[in-house]
Amino acid sequence: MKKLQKVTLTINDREVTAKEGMTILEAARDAGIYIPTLCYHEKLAPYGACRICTVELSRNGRSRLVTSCVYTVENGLIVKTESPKVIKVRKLLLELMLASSPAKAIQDLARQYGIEKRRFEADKTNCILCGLCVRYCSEIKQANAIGFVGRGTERRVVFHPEIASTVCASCRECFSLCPTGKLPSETDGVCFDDLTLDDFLKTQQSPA
Amino acid sequence: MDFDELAKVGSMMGSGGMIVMDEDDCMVDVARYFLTFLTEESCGKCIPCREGIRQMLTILNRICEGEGKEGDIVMLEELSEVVQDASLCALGTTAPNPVLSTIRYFKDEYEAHIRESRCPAGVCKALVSYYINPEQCQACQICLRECPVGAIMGGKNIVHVIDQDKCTKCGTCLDVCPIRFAAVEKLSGRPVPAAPPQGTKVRRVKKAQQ
Amino acid sequence: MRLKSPADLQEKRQQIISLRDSSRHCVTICSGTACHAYASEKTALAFVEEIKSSGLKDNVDIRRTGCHGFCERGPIVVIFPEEICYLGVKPEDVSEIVSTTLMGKGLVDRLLYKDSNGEKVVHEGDIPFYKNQTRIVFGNNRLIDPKNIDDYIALGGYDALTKALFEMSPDDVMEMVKRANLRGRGGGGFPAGMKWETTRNAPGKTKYVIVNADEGDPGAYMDRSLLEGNPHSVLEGLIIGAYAIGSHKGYVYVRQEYPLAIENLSIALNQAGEYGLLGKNILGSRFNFDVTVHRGAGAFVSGESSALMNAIEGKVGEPRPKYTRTAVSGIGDKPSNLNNVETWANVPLIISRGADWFASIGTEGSKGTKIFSPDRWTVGRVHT
Amino acid sequence: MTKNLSNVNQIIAKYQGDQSALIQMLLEIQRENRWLPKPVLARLSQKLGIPISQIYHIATFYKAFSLIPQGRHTVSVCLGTACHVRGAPRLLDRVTDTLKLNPGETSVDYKFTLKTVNCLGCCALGPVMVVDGEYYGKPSAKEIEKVIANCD
Repeated sequence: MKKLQKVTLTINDREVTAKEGMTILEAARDAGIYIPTLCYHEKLAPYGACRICTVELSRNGRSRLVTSCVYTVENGLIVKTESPKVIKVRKLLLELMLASSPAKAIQDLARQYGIEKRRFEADKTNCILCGLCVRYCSEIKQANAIGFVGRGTERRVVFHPEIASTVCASCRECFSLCPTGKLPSETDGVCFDDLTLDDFLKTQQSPA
Repeated sequence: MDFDELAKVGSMMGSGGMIVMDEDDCMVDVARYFLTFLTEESCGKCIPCREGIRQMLTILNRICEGEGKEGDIVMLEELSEVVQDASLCALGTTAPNPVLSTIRYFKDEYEAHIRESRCPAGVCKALVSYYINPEQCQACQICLRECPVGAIMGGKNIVHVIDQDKCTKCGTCLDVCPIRFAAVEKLSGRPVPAAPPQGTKVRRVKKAQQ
Repeated sequence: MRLKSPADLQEKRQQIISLRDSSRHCVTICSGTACHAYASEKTALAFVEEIKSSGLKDNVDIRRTGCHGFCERGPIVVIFPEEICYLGVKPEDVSEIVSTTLMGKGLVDRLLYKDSNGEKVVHEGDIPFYKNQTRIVFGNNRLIDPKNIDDYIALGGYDALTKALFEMSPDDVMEMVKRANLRGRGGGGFPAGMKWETTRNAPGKTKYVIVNADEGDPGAYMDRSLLEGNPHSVLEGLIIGAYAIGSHKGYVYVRQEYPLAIENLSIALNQAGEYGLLGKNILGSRFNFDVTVHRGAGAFVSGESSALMNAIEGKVGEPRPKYTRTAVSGIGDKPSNLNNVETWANVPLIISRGADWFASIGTEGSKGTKIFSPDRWTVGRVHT
Repeated sequence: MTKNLSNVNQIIAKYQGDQSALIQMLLEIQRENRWLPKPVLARLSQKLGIPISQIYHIATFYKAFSLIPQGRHTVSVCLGTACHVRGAPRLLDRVTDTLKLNPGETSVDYKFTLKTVNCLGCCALGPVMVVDGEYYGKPSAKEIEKVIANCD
């Protein structure tokens, strides 16, 4: 295995060294620099859904916003984790999440970024669709008892009864990952109170 | 017209679909049309696109329904910036283009909708009403027959009147009213004049005058 | 009838052309989707009947072609060799056309194009809609029955592939496409040559080339008309690109809402395979290349390159979060070069007529031509 | 129901059980049965070794698939940009009234399914309605009723 080269980059005007292939998020955390995350989990593949870990890159004069959980480190990269543009993105993302999931963790982050107004309304699913539960159950447990259904604003997470009924009772490891607490507060462990797979299928194309 | 010139005016070559529109097309409605399409086609994975476009569409729907508020345009621009900057793929990053370019080139139409509940192109149903001009109506009864919801009252030699509550603004009466009479008018941004009293006789317009 | 060498291809072309008498009448009926929607098939069947009943069966050919471009005035019928263009031809007009134009030498005036001051236009090329267009990619549609590879070969089809495989190295092909500055027709206009080079230089032996025919954006149907009308031009471009990049496996991702494009493409793939222009040892060049058609299932976002590759892997067509380009890590994380239908269709033209010819067309920054699907010629505000 | 399961095996065999052909197999099953019955999805998951959660995500992601039987007749209204500015919303209202269905819905007797599509490629005909593959350009209210009526 080729020995991993050292990579040096600058984060918030501090020089940071990291190993080739690491992401900006990992390099920042190793250097004790805080970047918020919601859909990130070190044991899971980077997913890039919540975008809250967005940082600003600048390279020879051009700046660009990327998600630090996915972007791999490069020599000479200049990273800002709290630039005005980054803060603007995070504030609006949190406001958008609050519309459907006013859970504690989201409210704490919102307060941290000084958000007071609630300008948006959406159906209260109490789920930001970060996919931590789905991906943990698939990548780590290989059980696939829970999964996504639907597309766009109709996208939801549902348990699949025929699997969940056999594996979930003795597992429930995904419960601790849920940022909004929908797991465990809204399930008996085998399906969600507000939405089962069959409920979802009925909403899709119900006969007139 | 090439890749770079189109980029300069805030558009893009895209696949090359080109639609020529005119004053009968409402630019706010066109922006709403694209966002409806994008809300349906967003995969829903990342928050700026799924939630951002949904909120932009809610605002545009309000504007087209005549419930636009001051600050809606600023809000659309604020949402557009984050959807463009933070979305995971090109669907999200290009989704705000129709909104930003229609605001940039046709802001007057947005303001007409918001401030005067007026749709200059006469497209947004909530802001349009159909009215039969008593001076022109020759009681030919075509509109009365064709109206799918029976919202038009009148009879032989009686000036026809549209019942504004029943009217679904489908526009059939405007289509079928004979050109030489052109009695049906589409109004936007101003109240519908009071209907003439029941049973007003038609004012015969001499053949020569027509 | 397998062609084992370039010479076989030339011989086949001579054989096809010798069987065709260009002075013979050929009734061309546009059968692209728009004309099809105008019931062009009924018009075509009326021609078959009328020609049989008036005893002309042995000296008049009928050819159902792809889209001619002037969909507004379909069904379009062009009679060769005189190139007489009749518009809006209904089945009931057919007997008059056969008697007046095919048997007599006259014209059916009412079906001719009339320009703004009432002047009649006989030849399709003189109609203002076509006149000031440079139709290098789309122009052959009217001469080709998409279900018949011989029509494409008769026009010089697969000569560019022969030139690439036998007279040029992969580098030569790559350089020529780069020098022509062919920019991607899918939307962003990224230089195709650069993307090819990235794919070829990316580590890993297995590489893929992909035709993106998802075309989901509302109001766009040029890829459809091209794939339906001239599938071989796209296929030839794909094989040339594969040769330059060093790929032996191609995919064509077509939305399932384009059944006619899928049908004509599948026929083209079979015919190319039978002729030895696809598959093992193409034309005896020892270059192998295969193509699989993958039907989309109704998701505009799956036209995004990383989402499209997820779909080809059988997964949900959602975009990938990674910043590494699909040219480096695409299908199965292998280097995969994706280009739009129209981009690939330009490649044979560049190879056969050269980069300078291609660069002489278009503007400073955007070379070659772009097919548009415009609509509604009411002059007014142009919404960009 | 057994008919559905038997032709699933044929379809799986046709694609040599290749996992990456899942979407192609679902398209064929949808075309033959006009919907994706649950037992068929379970069989696919088991035979191909693909988690049922992934199959349901695909089956509910793509517009071509339906998890309830589709009507015998499919009525589509094009909502492409050109048709939109040519009056597609009004056409859709008329069709919705005639069929008493909203887009995406199937009639209770499974006779009709109303769909909206984007750009069928014949914008010059717009606004366009398609019934079982037959195209109708700028249909009047009467024409719509006539076409719907003589669908048996």
